[in-house]
Amino acid sequence: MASEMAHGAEAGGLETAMTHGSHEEPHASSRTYIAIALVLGVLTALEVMVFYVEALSPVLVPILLVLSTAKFVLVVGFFMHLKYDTHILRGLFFGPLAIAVAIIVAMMALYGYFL
Amino acid sequence: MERTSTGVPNEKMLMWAFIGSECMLFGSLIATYLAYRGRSIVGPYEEELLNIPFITVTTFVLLMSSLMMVLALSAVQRGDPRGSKLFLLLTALLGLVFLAGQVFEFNHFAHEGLGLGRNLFSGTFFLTTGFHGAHVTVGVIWLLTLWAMAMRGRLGPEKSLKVEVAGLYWHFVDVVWIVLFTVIYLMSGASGA
Amino acid sequence: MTDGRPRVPGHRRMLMFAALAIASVAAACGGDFPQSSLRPQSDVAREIDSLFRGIFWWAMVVFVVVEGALIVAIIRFRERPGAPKPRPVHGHTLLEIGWTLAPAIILIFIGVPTMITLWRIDRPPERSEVRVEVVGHQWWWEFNYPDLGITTANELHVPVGKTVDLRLRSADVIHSFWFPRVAGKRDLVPGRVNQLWFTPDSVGVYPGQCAEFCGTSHALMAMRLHVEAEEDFERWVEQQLREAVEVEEAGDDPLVSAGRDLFFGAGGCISCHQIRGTVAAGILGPDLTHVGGRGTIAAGVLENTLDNLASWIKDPHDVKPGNLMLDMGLDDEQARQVAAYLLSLE
Amino acid sequence: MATAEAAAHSEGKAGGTYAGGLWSWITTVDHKRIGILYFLSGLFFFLVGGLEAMLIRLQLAVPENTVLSAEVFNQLFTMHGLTMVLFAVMPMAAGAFNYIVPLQIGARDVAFPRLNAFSYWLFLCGALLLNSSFFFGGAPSAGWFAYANLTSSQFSPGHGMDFYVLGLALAGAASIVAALNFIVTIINLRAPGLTFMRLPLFTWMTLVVSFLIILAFPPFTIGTIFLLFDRMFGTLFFEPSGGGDPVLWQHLFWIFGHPEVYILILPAFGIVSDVIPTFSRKPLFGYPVVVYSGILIAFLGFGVWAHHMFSVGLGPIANSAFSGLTMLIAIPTGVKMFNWIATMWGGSIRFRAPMLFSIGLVAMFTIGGLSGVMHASAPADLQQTDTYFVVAHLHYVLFGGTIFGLFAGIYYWFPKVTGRLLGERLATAHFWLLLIGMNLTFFPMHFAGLHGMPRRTFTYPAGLGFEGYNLASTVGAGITLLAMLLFLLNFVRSLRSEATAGANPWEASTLEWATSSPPPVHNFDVTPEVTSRDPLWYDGIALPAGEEEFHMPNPSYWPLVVAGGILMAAAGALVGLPVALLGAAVALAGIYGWSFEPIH
Ligand code: HEA
Ligand code: HEA
Ligand code: HEC
Ligand code: CUA
Ligand SMILES: [Cu+2]
Repeated sequence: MASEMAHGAEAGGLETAMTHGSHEEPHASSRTYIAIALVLGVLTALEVMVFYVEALSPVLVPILLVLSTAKFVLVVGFFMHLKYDTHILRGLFFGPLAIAVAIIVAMMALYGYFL
Repeated sequence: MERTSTGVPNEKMLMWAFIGSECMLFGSLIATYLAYRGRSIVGPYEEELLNIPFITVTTFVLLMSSLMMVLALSAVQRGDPRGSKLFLLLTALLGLVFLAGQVFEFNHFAHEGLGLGRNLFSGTFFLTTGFHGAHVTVGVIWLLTLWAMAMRGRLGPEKSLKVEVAGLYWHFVDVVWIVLFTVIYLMSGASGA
Repeated sequence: MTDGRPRVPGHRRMLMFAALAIASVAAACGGDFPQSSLRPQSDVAREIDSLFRGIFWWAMVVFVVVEGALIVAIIRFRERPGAPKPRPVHGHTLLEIGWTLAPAIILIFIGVPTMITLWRIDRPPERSEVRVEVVGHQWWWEFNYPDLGITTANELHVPVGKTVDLRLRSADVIHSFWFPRVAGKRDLVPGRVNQLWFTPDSVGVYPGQCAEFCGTSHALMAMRLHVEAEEDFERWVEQQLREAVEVEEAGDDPLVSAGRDLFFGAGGCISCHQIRGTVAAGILGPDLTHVGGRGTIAAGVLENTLDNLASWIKDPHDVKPGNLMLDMGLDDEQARQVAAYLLSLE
Repeated sequence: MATAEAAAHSEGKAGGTYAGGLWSWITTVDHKRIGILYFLSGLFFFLVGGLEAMLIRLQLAVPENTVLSAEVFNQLFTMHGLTMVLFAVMPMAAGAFNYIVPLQIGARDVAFPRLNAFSYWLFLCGALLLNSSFFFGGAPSAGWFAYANLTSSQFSPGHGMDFYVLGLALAGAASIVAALNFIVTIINLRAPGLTFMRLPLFTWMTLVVSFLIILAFPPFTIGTIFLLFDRMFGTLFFEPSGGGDPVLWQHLFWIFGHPEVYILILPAFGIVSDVIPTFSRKPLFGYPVVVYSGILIAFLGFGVWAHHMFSVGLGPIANSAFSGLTMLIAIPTGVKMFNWIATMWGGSIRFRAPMLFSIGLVAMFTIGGLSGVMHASAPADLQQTDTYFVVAHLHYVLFGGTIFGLFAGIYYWFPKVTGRLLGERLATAHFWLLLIGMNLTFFPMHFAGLHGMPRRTFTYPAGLGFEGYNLASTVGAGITLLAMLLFLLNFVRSLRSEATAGANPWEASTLEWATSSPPPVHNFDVTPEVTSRDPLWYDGIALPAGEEEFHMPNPSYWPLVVAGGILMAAAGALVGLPVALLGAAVALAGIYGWSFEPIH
């Protein structure tokens, strides 16, 4: 889905791109942004639904993890534009994020979550 | 615009590096929240307090403010002063609505007997969401400053980097809330240790 | 910056007594280092010691190789007049792989014994023969034997050859329980209960000490371990189980009876101390039921003599800065009387 | 080489000279001046920390000494640790980052000059705030890692811990801001052709350390804020009676604390990686390996924190995981050692002061590293933790490693900064005295520790066998002090000597030596183009002809205003809400003044 959207942005051909004196890929169009916002809204609604569905409670956590990760990636990738930016910025964000997540998981282990 | 080795403007790189640092800040808060989940020894407990429908609404508000933010950026880049002003203001206003929701929620909890030092839930909850709220507050002030610049016609396309950097910050604050909303509210049922 | 209290030459004199006491312990069984982790006297301590010695020798190997290479390099390749310009070597893949692998292999030789020992000593003991609950206080130790119904302070008695199983907790801040001769440290953390065990294998008296900074007098939070032959231990248990009055009635020394009156009356001691079999039931300080039978007082800091007891009672902060026992304002004479009474509580 | 022309150029350029006077230092945004400020502040606090250490050693010279009271002693070792780590080593390293890194990458300044000034002033405010506690009822006295719940308002009722929290919050924020600046500077302002794999090792390690700083400090900040709330607003984070876990503090602290020790050592590793090739007249052996091992050390450094907590009782699973991960770090560190020795191998070694200290680092750090591996073995550490064995380990890595590395840097770059060389004879004497002094001070501590001497004890009884070791340590400390006095003498004398060093006195290979000593305000008249890793050795530099347009940033006092406002806000937490609000207002006003001030 993500790649389709990027494609849509190019096809839309809206030249919103701003050049900072350097080569930069085209930004997504307003329409894409609205579409993404819609998806985000839907994912949020799904999350809340899952929360209320009794039958899903055993798999609540995995589902929530998947859904919120999807939201996370959408915002970071499109709104924050990381999908189009240089790999240095991606490293700058995902490196620290990975360490932070690893530490959260380690702390959960230390406080008895996975026993 | 200064020449840079990577082609990425300095300000933008600074913001991304800062966001990396913020990952550890909120990571520590979340780690603590999880470590202490379910360990309060006196009530009121989180299950009794957290109001999912209410917070879903404010979450949605914050998500929409993120949308306004990208629209604002794209308006500034396009050189569309009307759009710039409108969307910047909307972003800030939605942020304010979110904050109002938080103030309301905190007040409500306090009324239910959840003082700051009541139990472990209160401390971890108020500090984690409070830190996020403080970030939103800074963001709102920043956005309003930009809006004021736009109102005085001082925010043309050549200044779009300022808006882009503020936008990165704002979206990150939104992303943090995506995580907090899931971890604190939606996973409250799935108690840990 | 000292809080107005007079500086204490007395403090020094007092410690000398403890020093003498320790020295005598040293002479008895520890050589020159009575508190040394390198003189193990239990299964656990021996295991740690041999693990450490293994690591030590591997470290020596690395040390000799690195320092040796360094010395050879700086001697052989020092600047000499007329020497040709050095060749610009940029690296050597095989060498890099070699000196990555060599340490890795050494680490296996260090890591595997480490894991084996760790999994042996960091789990509950196979047998649990003497159970003791240890409670850390600022700055003294409380020992309860739940199976025997004994409570004492600062001096831990255990029978030789039996596995001692300790449950450690704290009444205030974090302390760390450490008798180097018989086991490594284990912290006493408020809100948690920790476990530590060891099987002492030789009779003797071993000094130990708090090993986590716990406030002003952390340095003076010592203790003693009495590892005793089975019969001696049983005799000690019997003694401890008696209530104090029985012992105390035996003596009617005027000094003692004056001291008793002070202790239960004007001295105010009973607000903090317990003497089983009497009205004294305080819990803030150590149980004094059999304090006369201890070798040391004030957490291993003073040898238990009349003079020392008297100085302690007269001015506890002189001996131990900041400690939580109140100065009850007794004069020299009164302090001696109370001390005499306490010494009678064997 | 290119330098003579560069120097000649700078004469004619507008803005090529510094304004004088105190005000010009206060408002400076020039990376070189800020570097000097950082360094001198660090040196000052090194002396303060050293003085504290001397008092500690005085008290411990003989058993049952009464020179210091227990309360004062406990404050002294706490402040000694904090001062050395955060206010001596870090700022001295930051001084070198500031002065040298822009030169090494051929930049005119850092990416954000005013932010840079702000970092410095905020750091200074933090340092002064913490140290002022001595005059307001006593310094913190719970050790530099300040384990909860000894730090609660119940067990530390004075204001010492409040100063700890606030002072370190400021210093931490300052470090983060500075590190962000350096990340951007190094990634973005490299001269043309200066690819990542051509960066000097010191610049590389600055980059790595900057990442460590921005990632390690936040958990500590969070921990201190929890503590602040516990103390001031009655939260229960570390309060056992309310279900809080004091061990959580230990986790948060050491998630910061362990990477912090690599923050302290990696700059020193960077320095010796530049110094050893220069004085061996050979390029660094295994450059990529040395770079990658530095990155790996930093990365692994985030996964080993609980090796400071082996006695806490985390259980065998956690203990073996942290034990094993810790041991792994020996591998990349060893690789560095071996590559340095290989760099010397086949070289033509000149034993000038920077080289002496670098060799000293290799020799001494190895000892500290090996005792580190002994700690890493969890069961063995149960006997070592919280004894003088740890004190020995930490000083071998910190003194034998970091301080030696920093001195190598001081001797190496002093001519670049001042145009003057430090006297070589005094330098040699300094080196040997320091080497002897530190070994005599810290080697006996291994034995004291293994024989059962706990650390952080204001006194110890005679009869346990500690007397000899402690006396030796104290004598050693005296020798160290003497060595340091020689250094100070040399420093002052050389400052007064004639500037004869020239652009490249050591015939080194990296870019900072391509400009005059001291460099002009704008560093390079023309931005150099680099075509190799050792540009000054193997024809790796090109200076494009012609004039270049550039603007140097204006001086600004706003950074100081903002830092001062933040200091006031922090002090307000102790003094009262009005002060705090006023401080916040000043800071905010400062930020606006700053934002709308023209840069050029
Ligand atoms: C510059 C700072 C610095 C550095 C670089 C290190 C490096 C290391 N440290 Fe150290 N450490 C401290 C500063 C530092 N430390 C401080 C300040 C404390 C005390 C904090 C306090 O409690 O106050 C401490 C405490 C400390 C502890 C806790 C002790 C305790 O309190 O119980 C441990 C435990 O594992 C440890 C381990 C290590 C290890 C394994 C390394 C490794 O990185 C070392 C690796 C290096 C080598 C091993 C040498 C070179 C390698 C070779 C030549 C290859 C071959 C080697 C082998 C095969 C072994 N350190
Ligand atoms: C970079 C870090 C660093 C450095 C360089 C040092 C340097 C020294 N340290 Fe430090 N030390 C620590 C970091 C460091 N230390 C840490 C982190 C702790 C743990 C703290 C804790 O437990 O919380 C510690 C603890 C510590 C202890 C243990 C205290 C205890 O547990 O009770 C001791 C004891 O001897 C000690 C001694 C020394 C000595 C003698 C020096 C000397 O080598 C210092 C030499 C320096 C100088 C001599 C400076 C020059 C001074 C002058 C020229 C004086 C003149 C100046 C004026 C008149 C202003 N240190
Ligand atoms: C405020 C409470 C308090 C009062 C009152 C008090 N004590 Fe104590 N006492 C303590 C504490 C706490 C200790 C442990 C001190 C330490 O070692 O750090 C102690 C220790 C002792 C010890 C050493 C015990 C041992 O086994 O090491 C003796 C003996 C003693 N007290 C006697 C007395 C006498 C006699 C009085 C009355 C004159 C008295 N105490 C009054 C609190 C009190
Ligand atoms: Cu108890 Cu230190
Ligand atoms: Cu560590």
